Amino acid sequence: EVRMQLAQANAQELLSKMTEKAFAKCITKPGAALDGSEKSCIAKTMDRYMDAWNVVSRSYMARLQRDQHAAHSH
Amino acid sequence: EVRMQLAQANAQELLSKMTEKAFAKCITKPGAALDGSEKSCIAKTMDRYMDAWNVVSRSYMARLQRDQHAAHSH
Amino acid sequence: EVRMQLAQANAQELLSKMTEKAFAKCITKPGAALDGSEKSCIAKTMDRYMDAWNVVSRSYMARLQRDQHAAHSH
Amino acid sequence: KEVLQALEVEQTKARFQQQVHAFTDMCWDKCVGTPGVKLAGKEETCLMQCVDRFLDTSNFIVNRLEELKRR
Amino acid sequence: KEVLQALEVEQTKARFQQQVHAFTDMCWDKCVGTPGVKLAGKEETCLMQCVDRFLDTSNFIVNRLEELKRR
Amino acid sequence: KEVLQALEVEQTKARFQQQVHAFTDMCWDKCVGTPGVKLAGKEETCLMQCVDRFLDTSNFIVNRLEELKRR
Repeated sequence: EVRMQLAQANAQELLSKMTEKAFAKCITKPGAALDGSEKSCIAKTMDRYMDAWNVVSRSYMARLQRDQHAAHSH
Repeated sequence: EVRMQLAQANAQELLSKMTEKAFAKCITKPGAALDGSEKSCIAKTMDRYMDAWNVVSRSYMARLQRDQHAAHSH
Repeated sequence: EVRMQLAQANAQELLSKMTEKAFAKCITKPGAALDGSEKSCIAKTMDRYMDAWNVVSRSYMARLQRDQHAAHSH
Repeated sequence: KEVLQALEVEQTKARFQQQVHAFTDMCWDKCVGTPGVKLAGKEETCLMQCVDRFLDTSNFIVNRLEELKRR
Repeated sequence: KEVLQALEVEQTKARFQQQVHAFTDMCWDKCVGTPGVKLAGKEETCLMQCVDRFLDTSNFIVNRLEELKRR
Repeated sequence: KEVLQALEVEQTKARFQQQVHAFTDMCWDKCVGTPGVKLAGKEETCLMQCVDRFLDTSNFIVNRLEELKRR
Protein backbone atom coordinates (compact mmCIF):
# COMPACT_ATOMS: atom_id res chain seq x y z
CA GLU A 1 0.00 0.00 0.00
CA VAL A 2 3.03 2.25 0.41
CA ARG A 3 3.50 1.78 -3.32
CA MET A 4 -0.08 2.78 -4.08
CA GLN A 5 0.13 5.89 -1.94
CA LEU A 6 3.28 6.82 -3.82
CA ALA A 7 1.72 6.27 -7.23
CA GLN A 8 -1.23 8.39 -6.11
CA ALA A 9 0.96 11.20 -4.78
CA ASN A 10 2.88 11.14 -8.05
CA ALA A 11 -0.30 11.30 -10.17
CA GLN A 12 -1.66 14.08 -7.96
CA GLU A 13 1.50 16.15 -8.37
CA LEU A 14 1.52 15.63 -12.14
CA LEU A 15 -2.14 16.61 -12.35
CA SER A 16 -1.60 19.76 -10.34
CA LYS A 17 1.45 20.83 -12.39
CA MET A 18 -0.35 20.19 -15.70
CA THR A 19 -3.37 22.18 -14.57
CA GLU A 20 -1.13 25.06 -13.51
CA LYS A 21 0.86 25.08 -16.77
CA ALA A 22 -2.19 24.63 -19.04
CA PHE A 23 -4.14 27.37 -17.25
CA ALA A 24 -1.16 29.76 -17.48
CA LYS A 25 -0.54 29.06 -21.17
CA CYS A 26 -4.08 28.57 -22.53
CA ILE A 27 -6.44 30.79 -20.51
CA THR A 28 -4.99 34.28 -20.91
CA LYS A 29 -8.36 35.97 -20.55
CA PRO A 30 -10.86 33.78 -18.65
CA GLY A 31 -14.14 33.87 -20.63
CA ALA A 32 -17.71 32.66 -19.97
CA ALA A 33 -16.74 29.05 -20.79
CA LEU A 34 -13.76 27.10 -22.13
CA ASP A 35 -13.89 27.52 -25.90
CA GLY A 36 -12.68 25.04 -28.52
CA SER A 37 -9.26 26.56 -29.01
CA GLU A 38 -8.67 26.69 -25.26
CA LYS A 39 -9.61 23.01 -24.93
CA SER A 40 -7.31 22.06 -27.78
CA CYS A 41 -4.51 24.06 -26.16
CA ILE A 42 -5.10 22.33 -22.81
CA ALA A 43 -5.03 18.89 -24.44
CA LYS A 44 -1.77 19.67 -26.27
CA THR A 45 -0.21 21.11 -23.12
CA MET A 46 -1.11 17.91 -21.22
CA ASP A 47 0.39 15.69 -23.89
CA ARG A 48 3.58 17.74 -24.22
CA TYR A 49 3.94 18.05 -20.45
CA MET A 50 3.75 14.28 -20.10
CA ASP A 51 6.30 13.93 -22.93
CA ALA A 52 8.54 16.40 -21.12
CA TRP A 53 8.14 14.47 -17.85
CA ASN A 54 9.30 11.31 -19.60
CA VAL A 55 12.25 13.00 -21.30
CA VAL A 56 13.36 14.54 -18.00
CA SER A 57 12.88 11.27 -16.13
CA ARG A 58 15.03 9.29 -18.63
CA SER A 59 17.63 12.03 -18.76
CA TYR A 60 17.91 12.26 -14.97
CA MET A 61 18.08 8.45 -14.61
CA ALA A 62 20.87 8.28 -17.23
CA ARG A 63 22.78 10.98 -15.38
CA LEU A 64 22.50 9.18 -12.03
CA GLN A 65 23.82 6.00 -13.67
CA ARG A 66 26.72 7.85 -15.34
CA ASP A 67 27.63 9.48 -12.00
CA GLN A 68 27.47 6.14 -10.18
CA HIS A 69 29.60 4.49 -12.82
CA ALA A 70 32.15 7.32 -12.60
CA ALA A 71 32.25 6.99 -8.78
CA HIS A 72 32.89 3.22 -8.96
CA SER A 73 35.64 3.52 -11.55
CA HIS A 74 37.68 5.83 -9.31
CA GLU B 1 -10.33 27.28 20.14
CA VAL B 2 -9.90 25.30 16.92
CA ARG B 3 -12.03 27.99 15.34
CA MET B 4 -9.85 30.78 16.68
CA GLN B 5 -6.69 29.14 15.44
CA LEU B 6 -8.28 28.83 12.06
CA ALA B 7 -9.37 32.47 11.94
CA GLN B 8 -5.86 33.44 12.93
CA ALA B 9 -4.21 31.25 10.30
CA ASN B 10 -6.56 32.74 7.73
CA ALA B 11 -5.77 36.34 8.75
CA GLN B 12 -2.05 35.53 8.79
CA GLU B 13 -2.18 34.12 5.26
CA LEU B 14 -4.18 37.10 3.97
CA LEU B 15 -1.74 39.50 5.60
CA SER B 16 1.26 37.77 4.08
CA LYS B 17 -0.27 37.67 0.57
CA MET B 18 -1.28 41.35 0.74
CA THR B 19 2.20 42.38 1.88
CA GLU B 20 3.75 40.38 -0.96
CA LYS B 21 1.42 41.82 -3.62
CA ALA B 22 1.61 45.41 -2.33
CA PHE B 23 5.41 45.31 -2.10
CA ALA B 24 5.69 43.89 -5.63
CA LYS B 25 3.28 46.43 -7.14
CA CYS B 26 4.06 49.58 -5.14
CA ILE B 27 7.76 49.52 -4.20
CA THR B 28 9.55 49.20 -7.54
CA LYS B 29 12.65 51.02 -6.30
CA PRO B 30 12.98 50.84 -2.50
CA GLY B 31 13.82 54.38 -1.31
CA ALA B 32 14.90 55.91 2.02
CA ALA B 33 11.34 55.75 3.38
CA LEU B 34 7.83 54.92 2.16
CA ASP B 35 6.61 58.05 0.39
CA GLY B 36 3.02 59.27 0.11
CA SER B 37 2.30 57.75 -3.27
CA GLU B 38 3.70 54.38 -2.13
CA LYS B 39 1.49 54.44 0.97
CA SER B 40 -1.56 55.31 -1.10
CA CYS B 41 -0.71 52.47 -3.51
CA ILE B 42 -0.33 50.01 -0.59
CA ALA B 43 -3.68 51.08 0.88
CA LYS B 44 -5.45 50.64 -2.48
CA THR B 45 -3.77 47.28 -3.08
CA MET B 46 -4.98 46.09 0.35
CA ASP B 47 -8.55 47.20 -0.30
CA ARG B 48 -8.67 45.70 -3.80
CA TYR B 49 -7.01 42.49 -2.64
CA MET B 50 -9.65 42.06 0.05
CA ASP B 51 -12.35 42.81 -2.55
CA ALA B 52 -10.80 40.18 -4.82
CA TRP B 53 -10.70 37.68 -1.93
CA ASN B 54 -14.42 38.20 -1.37
CA VAL B 55 -15.28 37.91 -5.08
CA VAL B 56 -13.24 34.71 -5.38
CA SER B 57 -14.74 33.28 -2.19
CA ARG B 58 -18.34 33.90 -3.35
CA SER B 59 -17.58 32.62 -6.84
CA TYR B 60 -15.95 29.41 -5.55
CA MET B 61 -18.79 28.79 -3.08
CA ALA B 62 -21.38 29.23 -5.87
CA ARG B 63 -19.45 26.79 -8.03
CA LEU B 64 -19.29 24.15 -5.29
CA GLN B 65 -23.06 24.49 -4.80
CA ARG B 66 -23.75 24.22 -8.55
CA ASP B 67 -21.55 21.11 -8.77
CA GLN B 68 -23.26 19.53 -5.75
CA HIS B 69 -26.69 20.31 -7.19
CA ALA B 70 -25.67 18.78 -10.54
CA ALA B 71 -24.38 15.64 -8.77
CA HIS B 72 -27.67 15.18 -6.86
CA SER B 73 -29.88 15.67 -9.88
CA HIS B 74 -28.22 12.79 -11.76
CA GLU C 1 24.13 19.04 17.72
CA VAL C 2 21.05 21.23 17.34
CA ARG C 3 23.48 23.95 16.34
CA MET C 4 25.13 21.75 13.71
CA GLN C 5 21.80 20.75 12.22
CA LEU C 6 20.92 24.40 12.00
CA ALA C 7 24.17 25.36 10.32
CA GLN C 8 23.63 22.52 7.86
CA ALA C 9 20.03 23.53 7.11
CA ASN C 10 21.24 27.08 6.57
CA ALA C 11 24.04 26.02 4.19
CA GLN C 12 21.64 23.72 2.34
CA GLU C 13 19.12 26.54 1.84
CA LEU C 14 21.82 28.95 0.66
CA LEU C 15 23.17 26.34 -1.76
CA SER C 16 19.74 25.65 -3.21
CA LYS C 17 18.93 29.37 -3.66
CA MET C 18 22.29 30.08 -5.29
CA THR C 19 21.87 27.17 -7.68
CA GLU C 20 18.38 28.39 -8.61
CA LYS C 21 19.49 32.00 -9.16
CA ALA C 22 22.69 31.09 -11.03
CA PHE C 23 20.87 28.63 -13.29
CA ALA C 24 18.14 31.20 -14.05
CA LYS C 25 20.63 34.01 -14.79
CA CYS C 26 23.48 32.14 -16.46
CA ILE C 27 22.05 29.19 -18.39
CA THR C 28 19.52 30.76 -20.75
CA LYS C 29 19.93 28.05 -23.37
CA PRO C 30 21.23 24.80 -21.86
CA GLY C 31 24.05 23.56 -24.16
CA ALA C 32 26.07 20.35 -24.43
CA ALA C 33 28.27 21.37 -21.46
CA LEU C 34 28.83 24.39 -19.21
CA ASP C 35 31.06 26.72 -21.20
CA GLY C 36 33.62 29.17 -19.81
CA SER C 37 31.37 32.20 -19.81
CA GLU C 38 28.61 30.25 -18.05
CA LYS C 39 31.03 29.09 -15.36
CA SER C 40 32.32 32.62 -14.85
CA CYS C 41 28.71 33.85 -14.60
CA ILE C 42 27.88 31.14 -12.03
CA ALA C 43 30.95 32.03 -9.93
CA LYS C 44 30.07 35.74 -9.97
CA THR C 45 26.42 35.01 -9.12
CA MET C 46 27.56 32.90 -6.14
CA ASP C 47 29.87 35.62 -4.85
CA ARG C 48 27.30 38.39 -5.31
CA TYR C 49 24.52 36.27 -3.80
CA MET C 50 26.63 35.67 -0.70
CA ASP C 51 27.41 39.41 -0.54
CA ALA C 52 23.69 40.13 -0.82
CA TRP C 53 22.95 37.60 1.95
CA ASN C 54 25.39 39.40 4.24
CA VAL C 55 24.04 42.86 3.40
CA VAL C 56 20.48 41.70 4.02
CA SER C 57 21.45 39.93 7.24
CA ARG C 58 23.19 43.04 8.66
CA SER C 59 20.36 45.29 7.52
CA TYR C 60 17.67 43.09 9.08
CA MET C 61 19.62 42.75 12.35
CA ALA C 62 20.04 46.55 12.54
CA ARG C 63 16.32 46.99 11.95
CA LEU C 64 15.38 44.52 14.70
CA GLN C 65 17.68 46.39 17.10
CA ARG C 66 16.22 49.79 16.14
CA ASP C 67 12.68 48.45 16.63
CA GLN C 68 13.58 46.96 20.02
CA HIS C 69 15.19 50.21 21.11
CA ALA C 70 12.12 52.18 20.01
CA ALA C 71 9.84 49.80 21.93
CA HIS C 72 11.87 50.19 25.14
CA SER C 73 12.01 53.97 24.97
CA HIS C 74 8.19 54.28 24.95
CA LYS D 1 -19.04 12.42 18.50
CA GLU D 2 -20.38 15.94 18.16
CA VAL D 3 -16.88 17.23 18.78
CA LEU D 4 -15.58 15.16 15.88
CA GLN D 5 -18.34 16.44 13.63
CA ALA D 6 -17.58 20.05 14.59
CA LEU D 7 -13.91 19.39 13.91
CA GLU D 8 -14.69 18.07 10.45
CA VAL D 9 -16.76 21.16 9.68
CA GLU D 10 -13.81 23.33 10.69
CA GLN D 11 -11.42 21.30 8.55
CA THR D 12 -13.70 21.66 5.54
CA LYS D 13 -13.81 25.40 6.15
CA ALA D 14 -10.01 25.52 6.44
CA ARG D 15 -9.56 23.69 3.12
CA PHE D 16 -12.07 26.02 1.47
CA GLN D 17 -10.23 29.11 2.74
CA GLN D 18 -6.88 27.68 1.70
CA GLN D 19 -8.24 27.26 -1.83
CA VAL D 20 -9.64 30.79 -1.81
CA HIS D 21 -6.18 32.10 -0.88
CA ALA D 22 -4.56 30.15 -3.73
CA PHE D 23 -7.19 31.24 -6.29
CA THR D 24 -7.04 34.89 -5.19
CA ASP D 25 -3.24 34.87 -5.49
CA MET D 26 -3.33 33.43 -9.02
CA CYS D 27 -6.37 35.34 -10.32
CA TRP D 28 -5.13 38.65 -8.88
CA ASP D 29 -2.07 38.39 -11.14
CA LYS D 30 -4.22 37.45 -14.15
CA CYS D 31 -7.04 39.97 -13.67
CA VAL D 32 -6.09 43.06 -11.66
CA GLY D 33 -3.88 45.85 -13.06
CA THR D 34 -3.07 49.04 -11.16
CA PRO D 35 -5.35 49.00 -8.10
CA GLY D 36 -7.89 51.86 -8.26
CA VAL D 37 -10.50 53.21 -5.84
CA LYS D 38 -12.64 50.14 -6.55
CA LEU D 39 -12.46 46.94 -8.59
CA ALA D 40 -13.39 47.70 -12.21
CA GLY D 41 -16.36 45.72 -13.54
CA LYS D 42 -14.03 43.99 -15.99
CA GLU D 43 -11.69 42.98 -13.19
CA GLU D 44 -14.52 41.57 -11.09
CA THR D 45 -15.88 39.52 -14.01
CA CYS D 46 -12.37 38.30 -14.77
CA LEU D 47 -11.90 37.18 -11.14
CA MET D 48 -15.19 35.26 -11.12
CA GLN D 49 -14.51 33.57 -14.45
CA CYS D 50 -10.90 32.88 -13.48
CA VAL D 51 -12.08 30.60 -10.65
CA ASP D 52 -14.59 28.81 -12.89
CA ARG D 53 -12.24 28.36 -15.84
CA PHE D 54 -9.47 27.10 -13.56
CA LEU D 55 -11.81 24.44 -12.16
CA ASP D 56 -12.98 23.66 -15.73
CA THR D 57 -9.35 23.22 -16.79
CA SER D 58 -8.72 20.87 -13.88
CA ASN D 59 -11.88 18.84 -14.66
CA PHE D 60 -11.06 18.73 -18.37
CA ILE D 61 -7.61 17.32 -17.58
CA VAL D 62 -8.93 14.73 -15.09
CA ASN D 63 -11.58 13.55 -17.57
CA ARG D 64 -9.14 13.38 -20.46
CA LEU D 65 -6.67 11.38 -18.37
CA GLU D 66 -9.44 8.87 -17.53
CA GLU D 67 -10.26 8.63 -21.22
CA LEU D 68 -6.61 8.10 -22.22
CA LYS D 69 -6.30 5.36 -19.57
CA ARG D 70 -9.43 3.53 -20.83
CA ARG D 71 -8.12 3.32 -24.40
CA LYS E 1 16.26 24.49 32.13
CA GLU E 2 19.44 25.83 30.59
CA VAL E 3 19.04 23.35 27.79
CA LEU E 4 15.60 24.77 27.05
CA GLN E 5 16.96 28.29 27.04
CA ALA E 6 19.77 27.31 24.66
CA LEU E 7 17.19 25.62 22.44
CA GLU E 8 15.12 28.78 22.32
CA VAL E 9 18.15 30.84 21.35
CA GLU E 10 18.82 28.40 18.50
CA GLN E 11 15.19 28.57 17.36
CA THR E 12 15.32 32.36 17.32
CA LYS E 13 18.48 32.17 15.23
CA ALA E 14 16.86 29.70 12.86
CA ARG E 15 13.84 31.97 12.33
CA PHE E 16 16.16 34.93 11.75
CA GLN E 17 18.16 33.03 9.13
CA GLN E 18 14.99 31.77 7.47
CA GLN E 19 13.84 35.38 7.12
CA VAL E 20 17.24 36.43 5.75
CA HIS E 21 16.93 33.71 3.09
CA ALA E 22 13.45 34.89 2.11
CA PHE E 23 14.48 38.58 1.99
CA THR E 24 17.66 37.86 0.02
CA ASP E 25 15.67 35.83 -2.52
CA MET E 26 13.12 38.62 -3.03
CA CYS E 27 15.50 41.60 -2.85
CA TRP E 28 18.03 39.91 -5.17
CA ASP E 29 15.39 39.90 -7.91
CA LYS E 30 14.44 43.53 -7.22
CA CYS E 31 17.94 44.97 -6.83
CA VAL E 32 20.68 43.00 -8.58
CA GLY E 33 21.15 42.99 -12.36
CA THR E 34 23.97 41.17 -14.13
CA PRO E 35 26.37 40.08 -11.35
CA GLY E 36 29.70 41.90 -11.65
CA VAL E 37 33.03 41.62 -9.83
CA LYS E 38 31.45 43.23 -6.79
CA LEU E 39 28.06 44.58 -5.70
CA ALA E 40 27.56 48.08 -7.13
CA GLY E 41 26.94 50.79 -4.53
CA LYS E 42 23.44 51.25 -5.91
CA GLU E 43 22.71 47.54 -5.59
CA GLU E 44 23.90 47.46 -1.98
CA THR E 45 21.77 50.48 -1.04
CA CYS E 46 18.82 48.92 -2.81
CA LEU E 47 19.26 45.65 -0.86
CA MET E 48 19.40 47.47 2.49
CA GLN E 49 16.38 49.64 1.73
CA CYS E 50 14.52 46.65 0.28
CA VAL E 51 14.52 44.94 3.69
CA ASP E 52 13.44 48.12 5.49
CA ARG E 53 10.69 49.07 3.04
CA PHE E 54 9.34 45.50 3.04
CA LEU E 55 9.05 45.60 6.83
CA ASP E 56 7.52 49.11 6.60
CA THR E 57 4.98 47.77 4.09
CA SER E 58 4.10 44.91 6.42
CA ASN E 59 3.75 47.28 9.42
CA PHE E 60 1.70 49.76 7.40
CA ILE E 61 -0.72 46.98 6.44
CA VAL E 62 -1.01 45.62 9.99
CA ASN E 63 -1.67 49.11 11.40
CA ARG E 64 -4.20 49.97 8.73
CA LEU E 65 -6.05 46.68 9.32
CA GLU E 66 -6.27 47.51 13.04
CA GLU E 67 -7.62 50.93 12.16
CA LEU E 68 -10.21 49.52 9.74
CA LYS E 69 -11.36 47.04 12.45
CA ARG E 70 -11.76 49.79 15.06
CA ARG E 71 -14.07 51.85 12.85
CA LYS F 1 14.10 -6.49 7.65
CA GLU F 2 12.92 -7.11 4.11
CA VAL F 3 10.03 -4.77 4.78
CA LEU F 4 12.48 -2.03 5.75
CA GLN F 5 14.51 -2.63 2.61
CA ALA F 6 11.39 -2.46 0.44
CA LEU F 7 10.41 0.76 2.21
CA GLU F 8 13.80 2.28 1.46
CA VAL F 9 13.47 1.38 -2.20
CA GLU F 10 10.11 3.13 -2.28
CA GLN F 11 11.51 6.21 -0.55
CA THR F 12 14.33 6.39 -3.09
CA LYS F 13 11.76 6.16 -5.88
CA ALA F 14 9.66 8.87 -4.26
CA ARG F 15 12.65 11.23 -4.01
CA PHE F 16 13.54 10.50 -7.64
CA GLN F 17 10.01 11.30 -8.80
CA GLN F 18 9.89 14.43 -6.69
CA GLN F 19 13.06 15.62 -8.40
CA VAL F 20 11.64 14.77 -11.83
CA HIS F 21 8.57 16.91 -11.03
CA ALA F 22 10.78 19.83 -9.98
CA PHE F 23 13.04 19.53 -13.04
CA THR F 24 10.10 19.18 -15.46
CA ASP F 25 8.45 22.27 -13.96
CA MET F 26 11.62 24.37 -14.33
CA CYS F 27 12.81 23.00 -17.69
CA TRP F 28 9.32 23.24 -19.22
CA ASP F 29 9.42 27.00 -18.68
CA LYS F 30 12.97 27.23 -20.09
CA CYS F 31 12.53 24.93 -23.10
CA VAL F 32 8.94 24.58 -24.34
CA GLY F 33 7.11 27.33 -26.23
CA THR F 34 3.59 26.96 -27.63
CA PRO F 35 2.78 23.24 -27.28
CA GLY F 36 2.41 21.60 -30.72
CA VAL F 37 1.33 18.14 -31.88
CA LYS F 38 4.64 16.76 -30.61
CA LEU F 39 7.77 17.98 -28.84
CA ALA F 40 10.08 19.65 -31.38
CA GLY F 41 13.55 18.08 -31.60
CA LYS F 42 15.03 21.30 -30.26
CA GLU F 43 12.68 21.26 -27.28
CA GLU F 44 13.56 17.66 -26.45
CA THR F 45 17.30 18.36 -26.63
CA CYS F 46 16.81 21.45 -24.48
CA LEU F 47 14.92 19.41 -21.85
CA MET F 48 17.64 16.76 -21.69
CA GLN F 49 20.45 19.30 -21.46
CA CYS F 50 18.47 21.40 -18.97
CA VAL F 51 18.60 18.54 -16.44
CA ASP F 52 22.31 17.94 -17.00
CA ARG F 53 23.33 21.59 -16.91
CA PHE F 54 21.26 22.18 -13.75
CA LEU F 55 23.10 19.33 -12.02
CA ASP F 56 26.42 20.65 -13.39
CA THR F 57 25.59 24.09 -11.97
CA SER F 58 24.81 22.56 -8.60
CA ASN F 59 28.06 20.51 -8.62
CA PHE F 60 30.09 23.50 -9.77
CA ILE F 61 28.75 25.55 -6.85
CA VAL F 62 29.34 22.79 -4.27
CA ASN F 63 32.92 22.27 -5.48
CA ARG F 64 33.70 25.97 -5.55
CA LEU F 65 32.33 26.40 -2.01
CA GLU F 66 34.63 23.60 -0.82
CA GLU F 67 37.54 25.32 -2.53
CA LEU F 68 36.71 28.71 -0.99
CA LYS F 69 36.49 27.09 2.46
CA ARG F 70 39.89 25.40 2.09
CA ARG F 71 41.64 28.70 1.34
